[in-house]
Amino acid sequence: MSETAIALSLRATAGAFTLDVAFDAPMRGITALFGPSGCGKTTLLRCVAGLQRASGFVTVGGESWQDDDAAVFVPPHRRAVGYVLQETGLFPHLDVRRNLEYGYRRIAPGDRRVSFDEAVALLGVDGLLERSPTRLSGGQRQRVAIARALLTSPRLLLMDEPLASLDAASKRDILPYLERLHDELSMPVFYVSHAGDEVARLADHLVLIEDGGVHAAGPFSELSTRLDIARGHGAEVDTVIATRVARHDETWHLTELTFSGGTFNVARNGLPAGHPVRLRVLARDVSVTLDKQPGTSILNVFPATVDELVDEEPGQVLVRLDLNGSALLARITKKSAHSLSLKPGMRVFAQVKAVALV
Amino acid sequence: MSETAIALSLRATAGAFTLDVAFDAPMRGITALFGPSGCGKTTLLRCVAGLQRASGFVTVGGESWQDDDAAVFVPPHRRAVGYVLQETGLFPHLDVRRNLEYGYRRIAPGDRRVSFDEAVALLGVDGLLERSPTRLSGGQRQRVAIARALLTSPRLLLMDEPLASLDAASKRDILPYLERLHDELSMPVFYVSHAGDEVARLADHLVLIEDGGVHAAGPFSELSTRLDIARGHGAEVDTVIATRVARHDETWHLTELTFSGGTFNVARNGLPAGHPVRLRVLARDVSVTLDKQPGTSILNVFPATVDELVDEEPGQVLVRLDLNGSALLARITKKSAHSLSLKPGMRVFAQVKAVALV
Amino acid sequence: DTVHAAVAANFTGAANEIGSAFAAATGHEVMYSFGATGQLYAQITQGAPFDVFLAADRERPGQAEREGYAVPGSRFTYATGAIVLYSADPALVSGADTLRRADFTRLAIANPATAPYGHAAIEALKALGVYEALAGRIVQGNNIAQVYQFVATGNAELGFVAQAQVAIRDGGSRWPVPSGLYPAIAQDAVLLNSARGNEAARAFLDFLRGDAAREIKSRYGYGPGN
Amino acid sequence: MLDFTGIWSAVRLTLELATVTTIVLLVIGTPVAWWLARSKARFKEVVATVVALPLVLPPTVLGFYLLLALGPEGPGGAIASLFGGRSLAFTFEGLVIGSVIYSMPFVVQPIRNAFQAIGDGPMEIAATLRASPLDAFWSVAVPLARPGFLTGAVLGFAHTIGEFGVVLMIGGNIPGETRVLSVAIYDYVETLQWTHAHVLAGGMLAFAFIVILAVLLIEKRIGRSTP
Amino acid sequence: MLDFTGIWSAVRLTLELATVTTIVLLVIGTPVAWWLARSKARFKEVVATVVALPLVLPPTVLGFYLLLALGPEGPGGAIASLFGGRSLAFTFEGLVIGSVIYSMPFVVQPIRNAFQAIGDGPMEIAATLRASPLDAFWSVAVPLARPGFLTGAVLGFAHTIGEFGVVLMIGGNIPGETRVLSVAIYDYVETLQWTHAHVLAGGMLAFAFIVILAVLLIEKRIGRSTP
Ligand SMILES: Nc1ncnc2c1ncn2[C@@H]1O[C@H](COP(=O)(O)OP(=O)(O)OP(=O)(O)O)[C@@H](O)[C@H]1O
Ligand SMILES: Nc1ncnc2c1ncn2[C@@H]1O[C@H](COP(=O)(O)OP(=O)(O)OP(=O)(O)O)[C@@H](O)[C@H]1O
Ligand SMILES: [Mg+2]
Ligand SMILES: [Mg+2]
Repeated sequence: MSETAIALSLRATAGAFTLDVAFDAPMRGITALFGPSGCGKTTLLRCVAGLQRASGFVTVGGESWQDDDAAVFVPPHRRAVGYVLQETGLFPHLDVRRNLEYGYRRIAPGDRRVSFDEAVALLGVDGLLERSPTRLSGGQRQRVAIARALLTSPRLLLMDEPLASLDAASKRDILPYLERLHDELSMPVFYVSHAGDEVARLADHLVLIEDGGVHAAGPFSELSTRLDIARGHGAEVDTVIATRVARHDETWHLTELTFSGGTFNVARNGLPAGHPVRLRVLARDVSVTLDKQPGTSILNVFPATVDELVDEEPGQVLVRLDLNGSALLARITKKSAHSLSLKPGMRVFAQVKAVALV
Repeated sequence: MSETAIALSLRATAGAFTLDVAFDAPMRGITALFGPSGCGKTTLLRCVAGLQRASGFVTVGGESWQDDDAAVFVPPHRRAVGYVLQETGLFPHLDVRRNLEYGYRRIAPGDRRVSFDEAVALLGVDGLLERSPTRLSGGQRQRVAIARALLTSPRLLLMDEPLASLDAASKRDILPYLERLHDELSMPVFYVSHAGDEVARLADHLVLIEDGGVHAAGPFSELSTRLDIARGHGAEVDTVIATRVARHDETWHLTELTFSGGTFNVARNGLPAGHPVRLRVLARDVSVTLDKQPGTSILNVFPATVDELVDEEPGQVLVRLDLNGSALLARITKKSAHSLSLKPGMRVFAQVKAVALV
Repeated sequence: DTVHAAVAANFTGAANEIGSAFAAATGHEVMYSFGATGQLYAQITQGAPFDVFLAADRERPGQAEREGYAVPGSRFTYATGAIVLYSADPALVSGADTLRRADFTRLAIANPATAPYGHAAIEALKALGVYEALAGRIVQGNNIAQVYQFVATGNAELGFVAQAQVAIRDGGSRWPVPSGLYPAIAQDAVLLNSARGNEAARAFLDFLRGDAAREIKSRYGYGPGN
Repeated sequence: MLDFTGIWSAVRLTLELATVTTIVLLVIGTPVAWWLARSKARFKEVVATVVALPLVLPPTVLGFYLLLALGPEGPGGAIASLFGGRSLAFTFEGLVIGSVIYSMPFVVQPIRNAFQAIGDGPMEIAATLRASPLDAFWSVAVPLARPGFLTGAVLGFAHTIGEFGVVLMIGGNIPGETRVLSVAIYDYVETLQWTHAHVLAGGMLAFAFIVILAVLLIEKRIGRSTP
Repeated sequence: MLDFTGIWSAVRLTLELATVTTIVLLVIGTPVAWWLARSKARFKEVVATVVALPLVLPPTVLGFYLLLALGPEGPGGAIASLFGGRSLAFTFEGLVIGSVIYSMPFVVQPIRNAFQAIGDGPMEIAATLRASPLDAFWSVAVPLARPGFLTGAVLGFAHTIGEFGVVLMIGGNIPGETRVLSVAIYDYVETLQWTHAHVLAGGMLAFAFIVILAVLLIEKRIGRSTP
């Protein structure tokens, strides 16, 4: 339990439901809490924020927020959390500006790491500052709530489906900002979401919750290629690959990213050479060919070795490929697997149609 | 304005915001309302339900709910709408069962087209019936709200992001039921969602709203291949293709679906031969090759003619292909388009890696 | 100096006029606190800053004297009240036969438990032999002022009011009840302990007994006392 | 010595008066409170003020004006004459009218606040679930406003029991008809029979304590069982 | 003839008493209401009942007991002796104490209801925004409970103006010191100077009407400008 880790073990009961979880999470990056409706995600966040009593302990970056053995229980308002609730709880008696200022003004100026104007501009609430929260649309309320939580410059940000009622364009604006938060401010985030793409894009660490308990927890890259979990947790099966920027191709607006298995061509980004980039590849976007094929629009083709084949829903096969040390999952039909006679150890080519930068 | 159509023209003002919309929608199927946060989707639904006054008219299947010229304004409780709100408004003084029964009991038994037990089972709220709504998780509340609205057997169902806080598994259960609603009960739905996949799966009809006005409205298949709209509306670009079941391949658990351009192999379904099936193909899942290639795991390959190429975000090209009369969009890199020398009129092959049944 | 007098509410009118005359005659001021006799007595027991106590009966001043709140021997009767059968209807009251005819629904009297005027009214009814017959038609006012309100507003057709209330008013019909029909309504005054050495207070009590006060009292329908 | 039969009839009368008054207050006060909570009329705060106004008059003074209103020359007399009476004063009905006017603000205000706190949401949802406005009022607004009703009922009930000036003024203290407990206690205080006053006041307090506590606890239990 | 200087001092005294009493009621009533709204203590309904209880006693009877409590032999006398007095009765302070006790339920109940209607949500959110419980109480609970405070203040103010039995009993009707307007009107009614009573009562109603209406309208405007 180092200074750079969040560690918790909590046990709470509400009616017939029991939450009983224990896991560690890194002090940097985004930890996604994933699990079906009613499994206890909100309850967990509430216990971490200190709003609901549980037995156990919570330590955040060396600071103890709760420790029953030492009779420590830091009251909620002394915990440096930012909490974006599932149902936005804006104060109806304050206008948007005063809602935003509510937490902001309670932070000593020296401790503020998020600027008011920046948060307001980024979440697109500049035009709404004088409005009453009762006169906002659902998505507008949610953006205000996110900005309000950020403005308390928390040491830990708890987000309960914060982007659920946002349109794709708003999400596109907000997600990179959340990523920067953990890059620049090292503000760790516990992030509850049902949207697989959001989680894949954001999560560094994954906690799978089921029925009040932790089903699995660990770094995203590890968990997401564990076939048993990938199949079970209901989201899209995918692989996340860590790459680095090699060079930019100005003519075709592409950027080349290298990893152990070769080079990815992706839409050009402005990152300096050597900068790390994570790619998310959905298993269904990967096809397998026996030979390297000419005359195709698919740019990203890699030599690979078949590692393992697992039957999926009738008619589907999940193939784990080894790209010179990097794992990659491909989902293909059983018929294709049969007609290509795929077997572990076989040399093939992996064609990747689409990737997402995460 | 036939008996089988919903027609409306509404103009309302709230603060600085003006809603001014007019469109027709079919009396069968799901009409998706799509647009950025704050564009007026909720306001529109409220006006249709009669909760907010607007000027204009609303006609649903030959029944006039509002017509300013004829001084008709049917009060909300006489309009056979079911309304699932953006923020679930369960009655806190009633337990879940009584919440569900609230609307159900106000419908004459003869007019009930949705059975209590069926709705309860389908939405997975059987275990929650004796609970107070204050003791439910966010997703549980939302499922109860959906069941409650369905149980009024409405002539028109208004759903404001009803699935936003549901996990993938719950969605997988509920979506088919919503589809059946319009098949079996011919209960048209106005459906607000920001999730492109939900919309694509469900929508028969699309209304794109921007800044209080209708940007475009029409059948989903038409709108979704109009490149200007596809590029503008922020969702994934895709094509929907109407096919019919040809035969089932028991060995490989596949079903063959025919359309003008050839045969799709998809995961086996239980539909009888000849049954219509809609497929959604994301543009990014389509690759283009010059020759038909052997030894690939991709099953669905079709001869095609290049129709049109449109530049997209730097480095990307959207290609409209003609598959013997059916349109199909492919998104590829500019580099690929160049290296394959793609031009309108050229004969190529379209490889479709993944399809979704919708 | 200022004399602080606790005065039974029924004496308010006369007291105000006597106060002015007292001030003119002696240069002392008098300040009144009006109230119900029982209430004033309770206040005296709790240290109210009163110098003299002008009650509506004899019992409370006597009790004050006995229990040591008042200067022994300072008590005297400053006025005697009389009751009048009164109606706002000019034709209703002619005499005792009005009661015997019983051509009315409500007869108002003051609460006999708390007000001497009410007790007197009951005694008069008994003396006239009509009490049993009329008992069911009696309504009680909490004090003599309320009785007058009941009658003046016509809610009760007639009632036993104080001579002091109707003496300075015209109209209606009235029958002064012969004094033999009820026990005298003597109102006693007493000097309170705290004012033992208060010259102004003694002067006020003297003035209250004097001729100038007697004239005012008689105009307000009170007998002179002693 | 305590006059037990007299006291018993005073107790009975007091309970009857407080109960009937509370019921009438709820019946009249609820629509008034609803209107005050919902109406957009400009003059509604004027009405709200008028409802609160009887409070500022001393009870005996208010009683005096009620006496005029209930009497033969006022509207009360006109009503009474329909039933062959002269005046509504000195009747149980008159007491109820007086108590209702005097305690109205204690009932209307809390219920109004409770209705306002509900907001538009639940009523709108009820409408989309096919409940007519009246139906929704009963099935949604009233249950949700329960704390307001409870407060209104407790304050109205307690105030009517203790309320005294008005009752004294228009009641006429007729044993068995309009002589309520508060008047009886008052008599004992006035006649310096303090021990009797203590006994009665203590009994009254104990009784009221039990009634109010029971109401509060029962409501709490109901509040728990119907979530 | 109307005694203008006497009336003026009665008006001044009445306003002072009503204002001071209302302020004291809000200051004392708010924590009590908060405790009643939030505490999980079993006996809290007992406390709620006790708060409502003074209501059931007739004002003069309550006044009588207050007189005993404030007098030389009661706790009030003990307190008074600290400041060199004999009794808290017959003083302005005594009037305030009596009025506060008598009007307490009208203030506590509406504020309690308003606090309860807020629920846990806003207070929890305030805590996550780093507001201490006291801070959140002032910055969230109190503003959100504004309708309850308003009702409590209006009822408390109006009831103190009209309240009379208690004041008469523990005040002693001393001109310029404890003789408030309601007592002055009472005197006029008692001495059959009805015209004077009408004038004063009319003036009092008009004045109270203006004050209460102004408060309601100002609060409405505030309610609109701070959303
Ligand atoms: N009462 C009101 N007064 C003034 N403006 C309002 C009011 N209610 C909503 N608005 C504004 O009207 C616009 C449309 O709101 P609406 O709730 O219909 O948006 P929406 O399309 O449902 O958005 P979202 O996807 O975020 O829920 C928004 O810009 C909102 O700020
Ligand atoms: N006050 C309560 N009393 C009893 N049970 C409760 C209470 N609050 C929540 N629960 C139950 O506890 C479980 C966990 O609830 P929680 O809100 O943590 O779920 P969740 O994972 O956030 O779900 P969702 O994704 O639907 O929001 C649920 O089954 C819920 O019904
Ligand atoms: Mg949740
Ligand atoms: Mg909306």
